[in-house]
Amino acid sequence: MLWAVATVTFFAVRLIPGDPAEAILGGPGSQTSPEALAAVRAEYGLDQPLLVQYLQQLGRLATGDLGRSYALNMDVGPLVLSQIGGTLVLAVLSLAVAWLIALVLATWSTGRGRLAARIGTGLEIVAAALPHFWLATTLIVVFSVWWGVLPPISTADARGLVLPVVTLAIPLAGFLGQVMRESLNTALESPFVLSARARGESDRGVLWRHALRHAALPAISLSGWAFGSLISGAVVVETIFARPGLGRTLLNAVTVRDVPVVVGVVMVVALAYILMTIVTDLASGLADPRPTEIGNGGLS
Amino acid sequence: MSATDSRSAGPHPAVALRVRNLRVGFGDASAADVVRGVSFELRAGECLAIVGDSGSGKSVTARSILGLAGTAARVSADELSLAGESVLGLSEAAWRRRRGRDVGLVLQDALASLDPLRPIIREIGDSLRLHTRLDQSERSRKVLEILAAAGLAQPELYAGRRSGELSGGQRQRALIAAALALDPPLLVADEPTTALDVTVQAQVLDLLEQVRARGTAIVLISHDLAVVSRIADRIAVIHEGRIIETGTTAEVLQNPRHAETRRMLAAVPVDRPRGSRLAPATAVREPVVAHPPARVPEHLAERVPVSVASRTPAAKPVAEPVIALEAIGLSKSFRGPHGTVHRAVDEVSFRLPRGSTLGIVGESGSGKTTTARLALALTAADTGEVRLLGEAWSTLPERDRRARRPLVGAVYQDVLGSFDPRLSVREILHHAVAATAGSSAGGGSAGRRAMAARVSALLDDVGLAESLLERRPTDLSGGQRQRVGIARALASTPQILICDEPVSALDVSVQAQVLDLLDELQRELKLSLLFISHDLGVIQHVSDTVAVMQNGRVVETGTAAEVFTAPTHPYTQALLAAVPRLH
Amino acid sequence: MSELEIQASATGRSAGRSPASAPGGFGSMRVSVVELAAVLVAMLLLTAAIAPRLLAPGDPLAIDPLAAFGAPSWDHWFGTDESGRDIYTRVVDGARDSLLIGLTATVIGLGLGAVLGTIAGTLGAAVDFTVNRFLEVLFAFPGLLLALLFILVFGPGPGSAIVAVGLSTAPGYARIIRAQLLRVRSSAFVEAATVQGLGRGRILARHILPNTLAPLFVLGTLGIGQAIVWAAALSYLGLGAQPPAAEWGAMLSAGRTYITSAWWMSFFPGLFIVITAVCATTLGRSIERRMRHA
Amino acid sequence: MPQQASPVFPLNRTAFVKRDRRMPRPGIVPSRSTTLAALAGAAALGLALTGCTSAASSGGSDEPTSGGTLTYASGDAEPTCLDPHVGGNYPQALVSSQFLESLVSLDADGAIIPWLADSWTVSPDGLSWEFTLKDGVTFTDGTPLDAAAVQANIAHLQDPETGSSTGYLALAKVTGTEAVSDSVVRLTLAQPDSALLESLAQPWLAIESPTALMRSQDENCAAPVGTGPFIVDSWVKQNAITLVRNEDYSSPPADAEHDGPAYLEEIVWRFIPDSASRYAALQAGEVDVIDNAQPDTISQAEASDTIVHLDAPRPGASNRIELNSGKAPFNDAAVREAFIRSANIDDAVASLFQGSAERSSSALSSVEPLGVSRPDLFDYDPDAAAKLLDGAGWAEKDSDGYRVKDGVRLTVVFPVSTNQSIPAEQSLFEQIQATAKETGFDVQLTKLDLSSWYTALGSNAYDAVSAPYTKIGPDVLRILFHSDGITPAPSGYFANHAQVNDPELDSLLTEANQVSTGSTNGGDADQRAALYEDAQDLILEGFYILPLYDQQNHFLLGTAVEGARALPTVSTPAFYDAWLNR
Repeated sequence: MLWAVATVTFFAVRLIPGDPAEAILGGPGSQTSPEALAAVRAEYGLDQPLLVQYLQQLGRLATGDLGRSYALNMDVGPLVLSQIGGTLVLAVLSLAVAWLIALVLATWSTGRGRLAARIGTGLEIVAAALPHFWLATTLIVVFSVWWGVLPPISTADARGLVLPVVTLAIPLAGFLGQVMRESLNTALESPFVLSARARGESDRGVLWRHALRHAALPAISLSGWAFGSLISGAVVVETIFARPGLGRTLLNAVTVRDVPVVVGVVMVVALAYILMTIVTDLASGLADPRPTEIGNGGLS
Repeated sequence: MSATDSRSAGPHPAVALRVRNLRVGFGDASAADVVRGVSFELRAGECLAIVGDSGSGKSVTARSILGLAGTAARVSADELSLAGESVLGLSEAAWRRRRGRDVGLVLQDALASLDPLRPIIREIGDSLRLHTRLDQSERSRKVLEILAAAGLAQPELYAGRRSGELSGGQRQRALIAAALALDPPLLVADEPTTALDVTVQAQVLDLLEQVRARGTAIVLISHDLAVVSRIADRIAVIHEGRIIETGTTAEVLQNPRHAETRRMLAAVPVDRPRGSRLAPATAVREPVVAHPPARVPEHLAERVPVSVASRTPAAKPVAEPVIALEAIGLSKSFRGPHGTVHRAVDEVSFRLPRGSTLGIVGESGSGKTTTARLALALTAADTGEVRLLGEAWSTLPERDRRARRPLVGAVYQDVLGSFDPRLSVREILHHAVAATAGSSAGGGSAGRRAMAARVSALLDDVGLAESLLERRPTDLSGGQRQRVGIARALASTPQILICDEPVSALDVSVQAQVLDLLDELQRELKLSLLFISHDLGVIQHVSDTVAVMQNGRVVETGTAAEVFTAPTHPYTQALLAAVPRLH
Repeated sequence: MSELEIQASATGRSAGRSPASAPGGFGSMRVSVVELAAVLVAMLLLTAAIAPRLLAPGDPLAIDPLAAFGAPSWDHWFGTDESGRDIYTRVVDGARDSLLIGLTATVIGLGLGAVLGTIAGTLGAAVDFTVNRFLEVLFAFPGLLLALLFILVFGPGPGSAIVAVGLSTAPGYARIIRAQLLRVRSSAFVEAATVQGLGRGRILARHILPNTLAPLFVLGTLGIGQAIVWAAALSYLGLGAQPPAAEWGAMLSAGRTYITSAWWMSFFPGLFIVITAVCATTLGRSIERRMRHA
Repeated sequence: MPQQASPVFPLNRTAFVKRDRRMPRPGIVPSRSTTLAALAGAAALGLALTGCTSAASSGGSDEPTSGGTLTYASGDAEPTCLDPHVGGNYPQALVSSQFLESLVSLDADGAIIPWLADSWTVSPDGLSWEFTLKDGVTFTDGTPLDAAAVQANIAHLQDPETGSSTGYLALAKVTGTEAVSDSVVRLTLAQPDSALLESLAQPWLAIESPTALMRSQDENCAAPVGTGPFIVDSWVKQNAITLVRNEDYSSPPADAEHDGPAYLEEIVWRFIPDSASRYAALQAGEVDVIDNAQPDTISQAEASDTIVHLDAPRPGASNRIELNSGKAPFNDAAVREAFIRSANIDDAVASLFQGSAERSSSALSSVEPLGVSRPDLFDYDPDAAAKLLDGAGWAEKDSDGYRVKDGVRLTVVFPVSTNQSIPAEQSLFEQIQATAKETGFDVQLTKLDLSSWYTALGSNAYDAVSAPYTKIGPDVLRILFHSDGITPAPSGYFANHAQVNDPELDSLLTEANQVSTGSTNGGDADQRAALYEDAQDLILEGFYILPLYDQQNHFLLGTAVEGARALPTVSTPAFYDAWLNR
């Protein structure tokens, strides 16, 4: 799997027109001397045939060596390590906040009549349609420029996290909320909820003890996907809010064709995605201990 | 248990529930009410059965007793009182204090009625948590007592499991235990035994009987008179939102006054001889259920020339084999979840003589359905083979078998799922006819006319109006759907019809109509029927010969008369003992 | 079972559900105000896309440097941009490009997804395994990165943006389609068709594919909104439509620079992106609901 | 437009002084006392103008106070290496100006002034230069600044392993170095280089500790060691570089306002690529200084009383559109002129830049004393343009209103780098597109990222292009317009985008470069100025370029920041004299 990701990325990036040696020398803007170019080509093995380069890269990857950045004058491993923290914090917090928003919205608007449900659904659809870059700018204008309550860039304290997290969380909350509402309604119409009511359970009790757990299931399994989409969002958000992170690293690397960095970041993101999928599977298993396949169904 | 002595207090125990002129409607005020003035009362230790068909308003009535008709419901009544206290217009909070404590509810499907994500100990414990001040450990202890009282053996072993990890019987016991946790004086049981195996059904009814004996008043909702007759003191027959007849169980069963009641009684197939009608022709609303007795296949042939050719058996016009379908030593195993191998069908053999009905009966998990699939050659048997009209069938490659598939029709339990959801009734039947007629129907306007004629003939056969042709199956009633399913099966003019639980999803009265239809078609079209059901009553009514299955094996075979009057295998005896009969 | 149906239907539909009272099909459900609004908006957007001059007679490219950065006013409903162009006219004119991008990208994504999903679902376990792994790999790429890589290889421009968005949405569609296909393939009605003696090919063509692909329309409607947002993101990064085209994403991107001084420059294009996406989602959901209840 | 090749005040600075009276100015005031007076005046004026109390209460001092952390937000790309020897681009210059110093500097008038070198002499043939270094200067790692250190730096720049481009090219004529004494270093040249001092003044040729240069390139890139007022403390990639005060600082340039260590204790150098975020951060007080301020925020800042504007156009070439004379249609001078006459630049600049940029009609930046302005050549005159096109054979128009000749549409392919052209400039191009269309040009704008943009140039797939070029002195003309610049380097890069191939111009530029001068004054200097004036006339009258305005370089400062200026060399910000008044 990781191998496939590495292969696809390597060739995709190498298809991009332009000379990596130039990227190594500080981008095409600098007036490169031919001697320097030749030296760099030799140093990075760029004078080798593409296949050799590819195999070399695979060999390095196999030993956990992500290679050396063309553009950043450092090894990719330490670079990615230094950047991954910011993105993970952002992604995890955003996921958590999105969950919170979705939960609050779904629970508030369920069982309060059609108008509340309409408002809830409407808010979710609108939230899901909000482009990150637009949302980010609007938030900056309102909270930083007009009201001056929150910083528009990352800061040493947590205040700088608020706007980027909210930017990423709101559209995601829209998606999670739609799924959650759907399954919440299904759960609320199911016989076990009627049974619970017949025991004297209140609306709140029904929601928290029964329905929410069912509603959470599909949203949990959606979280793996959500994580991937958060990384996409991080590309934009980290740039706008000037946060260190993988998204910004990636965007920069792609624009200067820094192949090792692109491959390295993509590998790490793919790995994170795979891990996240495993985590969500585990979480789903925890939330829903029922056997997934036929199991004890009709046959036992 | 405080209610225990209330029953023995005197000849007139306290009134547990009184309902006068209950009306319930949904949606606009203009829409017709679903419940239109229902009145009844119930005393402690008494069991009142409310019996009616789907849509008769019985479930809505039941739910209204707990104030659970739903937010969209308009509920009104002259009186609705629990233990003498009016509960009309109670606030939701007040209702909550009463539910579970003053009245309990048991629903039909225990699998869905218990939260599949929570262990039953928590589900049952919820009643205690909501209405008592017991702490966690006291609640757990109490739950185990309650489960034991509900007849669950080894409650400490099962209490931590979720409903999906329990057997059907255990599950239903747990559900009843949850409703009875606080020993409410009134229990409302809405179809508590439907879809359960007969033996489990009998156990559940026994449990309810015990509960009643302890002094709890029970409102029992069902569509099946035979089931309720076992424990009900009185029966109220509900029809179109009104109670049309009330009386003691004996009165209602022996001297039904209302035609609807009589119809419902007649629909119970148990102990009704083979070939006798279950549904009166006049009681069936479908336009053409009543076939003219004189009708014969030739009559159809006159009208539809195309079908003459296809209706004539393709081969062997003279020496037709006597055995339509024969299974020889069929076995089929499935891989279980943890590498275990589950033997679903184990050395099963049977013979279906031409023109007769073989009933296969067994409880869930006995291997009936797998047997049906093997007979249809939808799965390959591990060992053994199925022969069709004396020739190879299951052993053929599918390509060769395809030509002979028209000889075998199938009728399914989940008939709705067996229809392509995009298709209308007309398209379903068109496809079915085209699938077999194939080239013979041809194109052109003549072909189209022939097709149309064939489709209307099929509709006629199963007693459906042509006006339903453009409907989609989702817009049809359960009975209509099954009729369309039968019409589709007949489209290929099969000689054999394999029916897998064709009526188990239907109300007794609709079931009666479908069974009558199958019986008529069998006689008219000289069909051989392999009829699979968990319902001994149905099997007894439709079968010439019977095979009883248990754990994948056939434990007893014989003619219907033999098996039902003198069962030899203890399992068959147990099954028969559990069959609900009209007492 | 049927008692539960009543419970489920207690929210509004007729509880009787007698066959005669249910005419079936689309007509059976009331059209809500929201749906009506969505249809109306969709019609306006289509009008803007097909005949923009009907709604905005001006020239979307006409510059007027002296009228630059004008706030919304009677003359310029949505204000003017940095070159004095009328933003209302440009937003109306941009509907064509934006809708076209969204629509084409979705069609590409769906088409690719349908092909992949169908291949995976029909050509046996080995192919299914391979395609599935391939999809997983694609899925592990954040979608925007996939689009970025594509654009960097093939150069920026509206064409690239369309294909890039289509490409990066395809894995999602393929997975949905494959799952749907597997579900349909194991459904009772396919078995019933086998019992009727239909061949594999005919079952595939007549039952499995139509039932697998029927929801694609809804899926597509739901996807258009997202595709437009994605394409706008690419334009925002300067990789989509080229100047002076009045594509919304590009307008938004241009306006973002002036967000602190001329909010209307990015607000209105952004608003229309959101409105279009919401409209598409609403329509998709309502069609889906109708198809489910039809 | 009064701007002429006068050696005095560039116009923009005059304009700036008028606009921004309250501002600490970029190195125009020679003496400290005057500056202090100006500062006092500025503070008073700020108070008087705004009535804002925060400025007064939060410090209110006119005397520089020591301490505090200044946060700088850069919109330029984050350097990949902090050592400007490696590569050598503007982002590196921006930050390295804080901790590295050059041998010489420029004063506000463009005259060379001493910095690390106290004095210098040049041999009559112009082939040998001797620099006497300032006494008692040590690098922040303790290494003394001596002749050997300068030798090591020049060797480092000329070493291909270093990968220097800007510095390497600037030293192209230097063939040898020699330590005459501990404090005197001699450079030997192959040919006279009239631009040598200007080159040495550039931050890309700053002097670093030879000890530090011995380290691996990775280490040196992460924290180069110089003699500057600040020291690189840490660098968190994509977030910030932290610079701390050099307590032993002793080598301010001749035009600095004070001696000894800097006032600021620390500078946090952040990278905020998004211009709106950057400005918002300044408004919110999260940062104190931003660069790459956009025109609309500049005009907002001008109107506000909390933000101060610092305009410091970069030296070298003006921002201009280069017309590819190497191929049709712009191989015809008449078509080039027609294009130039058909573009309405003045209105566009006025509306888009809102007064923050002045229209240029010179090939050189207005800060270049030798720049020649020819406003008469670049007027908007669509009628003249139409006549020119008619005369050049592009008389017909097609149905879309574009001119055609032999069935070919008059198309101008114009790749735009989104990295190098700010949004306002991109809008300007769109307006040129719109106005040129009226004359019949089909201008096809394509926004490209930097790599694709260079690819487009390298494959000669352009008719017009706009690329900035920063270099001190008029020698930039040689790089941009000498026919040698047409041949691409191995990397595909070439500087002569207009593909000017004029032997007369070539010889003028070569000659001007080789005028033997020890300073920019005297007879040789006059000869050099005359040569460059002739060269510029050739370039401008050949309609190879359409000048737009100076290379924009705007800083916005929070009011707490006092005493900050831009170095007159390449207009990088200098915080040695800066202090925080809060």
